[in-house]
Amino acid sequence: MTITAGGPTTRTTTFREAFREGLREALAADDRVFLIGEDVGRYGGCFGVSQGLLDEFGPDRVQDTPLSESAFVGAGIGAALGGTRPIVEIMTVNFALLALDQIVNTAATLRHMSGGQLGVPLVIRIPTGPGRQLAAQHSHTLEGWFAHVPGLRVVTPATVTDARGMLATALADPDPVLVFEQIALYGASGELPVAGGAVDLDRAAVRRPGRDVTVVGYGGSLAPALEAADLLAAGGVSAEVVDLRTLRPLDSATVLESVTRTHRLVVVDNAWRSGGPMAEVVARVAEEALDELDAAVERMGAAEVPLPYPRHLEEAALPSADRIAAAARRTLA
Amino acid sequence: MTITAGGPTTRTTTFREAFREGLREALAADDRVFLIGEDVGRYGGCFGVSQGLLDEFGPDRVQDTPLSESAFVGAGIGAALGGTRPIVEIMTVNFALLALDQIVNTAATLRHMSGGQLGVPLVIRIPTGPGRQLAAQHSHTLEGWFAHVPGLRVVTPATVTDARGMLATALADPDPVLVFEQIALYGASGELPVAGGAVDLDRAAVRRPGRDVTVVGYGGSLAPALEAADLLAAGGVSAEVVDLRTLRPLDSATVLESVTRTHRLVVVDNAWRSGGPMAEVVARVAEEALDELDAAVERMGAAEVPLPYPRHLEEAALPSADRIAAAARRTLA
Amino acid sequence: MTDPRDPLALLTLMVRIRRFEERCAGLYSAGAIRGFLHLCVGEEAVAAGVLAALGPDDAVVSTYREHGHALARGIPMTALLAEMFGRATGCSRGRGGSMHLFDAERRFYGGNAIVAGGIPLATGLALADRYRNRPHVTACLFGDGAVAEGEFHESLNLAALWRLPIVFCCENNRYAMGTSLARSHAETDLALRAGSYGMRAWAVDGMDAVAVQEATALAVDTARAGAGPCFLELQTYRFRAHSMYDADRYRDRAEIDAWRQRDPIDRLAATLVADGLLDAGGRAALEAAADAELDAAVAAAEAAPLEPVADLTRYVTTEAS
Amino acid sequence: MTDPRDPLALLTLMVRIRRFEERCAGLYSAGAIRGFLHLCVGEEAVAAGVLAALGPDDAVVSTYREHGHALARGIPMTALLAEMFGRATGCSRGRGGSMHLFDAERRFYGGNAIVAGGIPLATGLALADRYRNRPHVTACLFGDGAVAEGEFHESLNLAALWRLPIVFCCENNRYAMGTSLARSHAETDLALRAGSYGMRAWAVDGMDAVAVQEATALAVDTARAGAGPCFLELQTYRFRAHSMYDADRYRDRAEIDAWRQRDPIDRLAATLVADGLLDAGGRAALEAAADAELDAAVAAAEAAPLEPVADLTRYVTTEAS
Ligand SMILES: Cc1ncc(C[n+]2csc(CCOP(=O)(O)OP(=O)(O)O)c2C)c(N)n1
Ligand SMILES: Cc1ncc(C[n+]2csc(CCOP(=O)(O)OP(=O)(O)O)c2C)c(N)n1
Ligand SMILES: [Mg+2]
Ligand SMILES: [Mg+2]
Repeated sequence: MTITAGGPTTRTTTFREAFREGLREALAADDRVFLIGEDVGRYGGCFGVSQGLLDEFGPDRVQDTPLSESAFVGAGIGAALGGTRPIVEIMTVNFALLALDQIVNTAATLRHMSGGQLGVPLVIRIPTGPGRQLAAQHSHTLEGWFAHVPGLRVVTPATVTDARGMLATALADPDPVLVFEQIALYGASGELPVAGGAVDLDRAAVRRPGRDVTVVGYGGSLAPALEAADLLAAGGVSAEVVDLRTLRPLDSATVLESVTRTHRLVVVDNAWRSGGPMAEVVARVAEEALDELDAAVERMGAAEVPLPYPRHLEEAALPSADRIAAAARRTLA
Repeated sequence: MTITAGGPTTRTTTFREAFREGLREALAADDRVFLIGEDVGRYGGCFGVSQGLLDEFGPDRVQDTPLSESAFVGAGIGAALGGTRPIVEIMTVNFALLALDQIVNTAATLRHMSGGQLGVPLVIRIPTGPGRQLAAQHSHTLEGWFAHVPGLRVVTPATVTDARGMLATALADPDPVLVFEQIALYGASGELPVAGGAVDLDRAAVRRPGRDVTVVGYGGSLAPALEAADLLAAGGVSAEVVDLRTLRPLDSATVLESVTRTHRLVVVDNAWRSGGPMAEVVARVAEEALDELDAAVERMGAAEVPLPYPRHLEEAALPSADRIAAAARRTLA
Repeated sequence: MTDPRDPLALLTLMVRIRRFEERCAGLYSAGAIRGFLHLCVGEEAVAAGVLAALGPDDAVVSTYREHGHALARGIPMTALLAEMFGRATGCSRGRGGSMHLFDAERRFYGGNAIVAGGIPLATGLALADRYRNRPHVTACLFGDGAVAEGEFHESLNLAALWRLPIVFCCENNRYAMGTSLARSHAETDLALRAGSYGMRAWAVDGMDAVAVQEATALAVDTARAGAGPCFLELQTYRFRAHSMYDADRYRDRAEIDAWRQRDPIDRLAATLVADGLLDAGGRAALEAAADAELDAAVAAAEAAPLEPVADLTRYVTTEAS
Repeated sequence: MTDPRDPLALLTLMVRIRRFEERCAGLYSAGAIRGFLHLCVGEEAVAAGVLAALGPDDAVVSTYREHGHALARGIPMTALLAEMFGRATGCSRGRGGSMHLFDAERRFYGGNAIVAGGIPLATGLALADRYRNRPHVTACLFGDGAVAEGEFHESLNLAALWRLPIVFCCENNRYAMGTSLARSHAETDLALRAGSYGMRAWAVDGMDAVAVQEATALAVDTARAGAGPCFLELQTYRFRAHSMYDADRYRDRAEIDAWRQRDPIDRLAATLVADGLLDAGGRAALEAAADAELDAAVAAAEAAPLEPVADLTRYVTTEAS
């Protein structure tokens, strides 16, 4: 807790608690809102996020589903059409592959196919990402796929403030919003403003200002990017760290503005390097600010391998603060 | 047919026929090979590609399936593990979303998860792409998604020679290969070498050499790129056209080599611009050949809209030869 | 919508649907309609009977073979034809085409070109009505082919488990494109399969509009009363090919002819004549009226404007106002 | 593999599985095993009985709760523990971990962490055997939760339609994580549901290894004879939580205790003692033997090397030789 003269302005909380507070507030604020998904109720959520909400709000508002990803995501879409505000949890992004038809062919297209008559005010929460030795079928980073699809909004909270506040903003959106929650961050803590609430979803954020090089991350890659900035600072290099926050629509303006000052760019995510979301960030810079770049772009992502189970290999497969710092130094060499 | 002194060396054929010849040859050459999918048999294939093959090879070799994309793609994976060489057709890429779990969570991971013990020598044919006014649930361009996934190979025939020859090479691959067939090209014709056969899948191809600007396309964007090169030539601009052919593994060397000569780059596909496969091509150039670029990269893709039905809007949503040529001229301005 | 005791209204509707579909076939050959076009000629009794059993606040979810459903729901011919011509006045502003007819006012939620893709959606509409304590029922239409899809199975379980107010209406026309029922399904008794989810499920003569309406009314009442979903296997046949692309090489002439003997329009017309409710020239008059309606609708649709290209990327997400 | 008339072998196997699982729990708490860990304590009769009914050329497809299946298939404890320790000598070279145990030689095709994800795969293995005219059968193991997934439904239809040589073995332990059968399934008679695909399907006491073996043998014979797939609902219970993360807040103590009364090891041991096939110290001796085997296996696995980091990206696609 940070104490200032006027009383505490922030308190320390975990991502898990921050997400839960967001859910609790949403359920309390609007009776059209309900939460459905596998084991969100009785079990308390696979990762404990919704623990206690069933008792608090009852089984109509917090509803366990069978193992039927396509049906319950589709049911969320239909329920959204029907005037409610469902929050659907897909337990892990790999299982979202079973619901992609509904998300891409239906949720993302209905407004357009109906000529603007229909809208799908649906929020889908998707725990995602590597880092817990869950191996090749539970560690994917696929938010970039969803960010490719017109009609969807994709947000990726990387701070407890965003974890706490993005849900309210997402629920206010008349279109489908996917919230990707980093599994590896649930237990991590951060400082939450006591006066927290909805946050904007439109802009990337400069999480650390700097002069020499721009490091872009989001979700699971923000923390190592910030750590890399510390390492760099120790060596006299001032890195600016940008958190994309929302992958679609992508706020490339903030990135471009930063690059225009630093002239050097390192991008980092946990997706496989080829075709990952950072390719888009780099492409936009190459289109719109090529002349600003004084060095080749450095791009870091996961090694091109289905994630292996053992810790030493999983760690080697993912970007680390060390390697990010080294990449930043290469742009300055 | 092109007649030379020694007799005809090429003959004119449609993509549909070229694909069918590839299938016929594969079925004739190896009795482990069979074709399954919705309506590939009795109906002759939704787009007529497998017409006649049921009669020729019988129902064990050409097998209709129920509407069960996940099951029959997964069955193809299992059958490949079991020592056969299945060719699975998914009628249109949008329906492949229903089978993504099997493709991404299983086919792409089995070799790795088993520590190299197992392999999945499976070929999946996927008709894809816009251009026939099939609207927002039948016109997607998603090969870039698959190209993101380690463990898969993704090929995109854009000439009748590749349409005819890629299947044999794909079947020889001990790992899963996805062949994306452009629906809009099935009826188009091209010149096929009489002595056609397996083609390499490892290298991109320079389809038209040029000096002033590199235009990169593949699959459905190759034809407009070549047409654009004609338009440019009329104006005295010499464009080099590169056909990627294989999206994973991506042969960026051929692109880089071309850019090193032309110093200008236009990339074109039919995918939505943000996060499409061309972002990766641009990112690689920005990483590996930034200094070679004398102008901002021009990237063209589909408008960020689920494809609308009416012809005038569908056309406006997609890159055209005119607009590609204009983009190329901008790099030279 | 139709009075339960108004078979003449059912006949009128079926004639309108038949004439509409036949006009569409011609317009497609002429190049005025493009993309994929799936007609429901032969299956009119299902469209007329099912939709007649619904109230205006009930919801409808359909497939790409949905012209009949859309007409039966009351969407004007002009709006449908303008849609297929890609005009701004179309029921989906021309963006959807034949496979994506929508009408939010009439709770007609499409028009879905993914086989079985509408079933989860329909389940969700029913969930919303139950959640909001509204006494509405959702009618979800799909084909026999959809019964093989996982989305069908997951949705039926969910709907039965949660006792949602939904009626699953399977238009069993015995073929999924070129694949017959017996080559798609290990168990071809589709009602039996739905019954394995513990819901009421039965087969209905889908060539008899009155029977379809009665069965649907019973199912809708059951669902509305809170007794959970029902499943209707509506046994019918398409007289034409799957789509305008289809050469129809996979069906026997004799089979088609046998089903044509059971033409739902001929049958109901004969009954009405026998009952003295339709006179000799009655059917021809209905057809003439439908044709006149069609002539006017085609003309209006043809005269309608296209959406401006400048609006290409509209209706993707909500526009800031 | 086990002689059909060798209940002592079944008991020995079940004891080995039980001791193995309990050792794993300890190793997990100690941090030696990581990731997700799902134990099958209580369900040993299913593993022992099903696998005992297969021949060496038959194929097995399993889930993330597969240690028992792997042991019953004959994979050595060392290879399994080394896998969970992430060692190069593991049965998947350490790449897979607890959820991804593989052994190609033994036709043990994993170890799948997607619920129902292995079912299409198993169907394909059976298809390949049929296509190649090999007299093998595939046993496909999955849980009750998987029965709600579309992939289950699509695969059962396909297998029944094509009369494939496959036995679907549903380990019905009454819970999918924290969701009980009745909160997952509108119809909780799972054999009845499988029967709706026109395949032989019946329920079996999954706490009785001999009964499981006999039922599986019958099903395997049926499938091998070309009479199509069978479905076995093996009624069992897990005595421990879903995974090591699970606080098990959703089950009644009384329910757990009641099922513990039916412990498959206790029951078979009692029968064997009554039949004079096991003496008073017999079970303790089996446990001691299992513990000794485990001690050696843990030591060997701990001593085994890790894969070098330089090999990180190997085994993704075939390496050029
Ligand atoms: C998921 C999916 N797979 C395949 C198709 C291609 N397709 C369109 S209609 C159709 C047949 C569907 O048959 P059925 O459900 O019986 O409806 P019918 O056309 O007979 O009315 C197929 C295979 C599709 N649109 N969606
Ligand atoms: C497709 C999918 N959805 C969700 C999960 C998360 N999950 C893992 S195990 C499990 C429960 C499965 O229950 P059941 O099939 O009965 O098997 P059991 O664990 O009881 O052996 C769930 C929900 C998953 N792994 N895959
Ligand atoms: Mg049909
Ligand atoms: Mg279970």
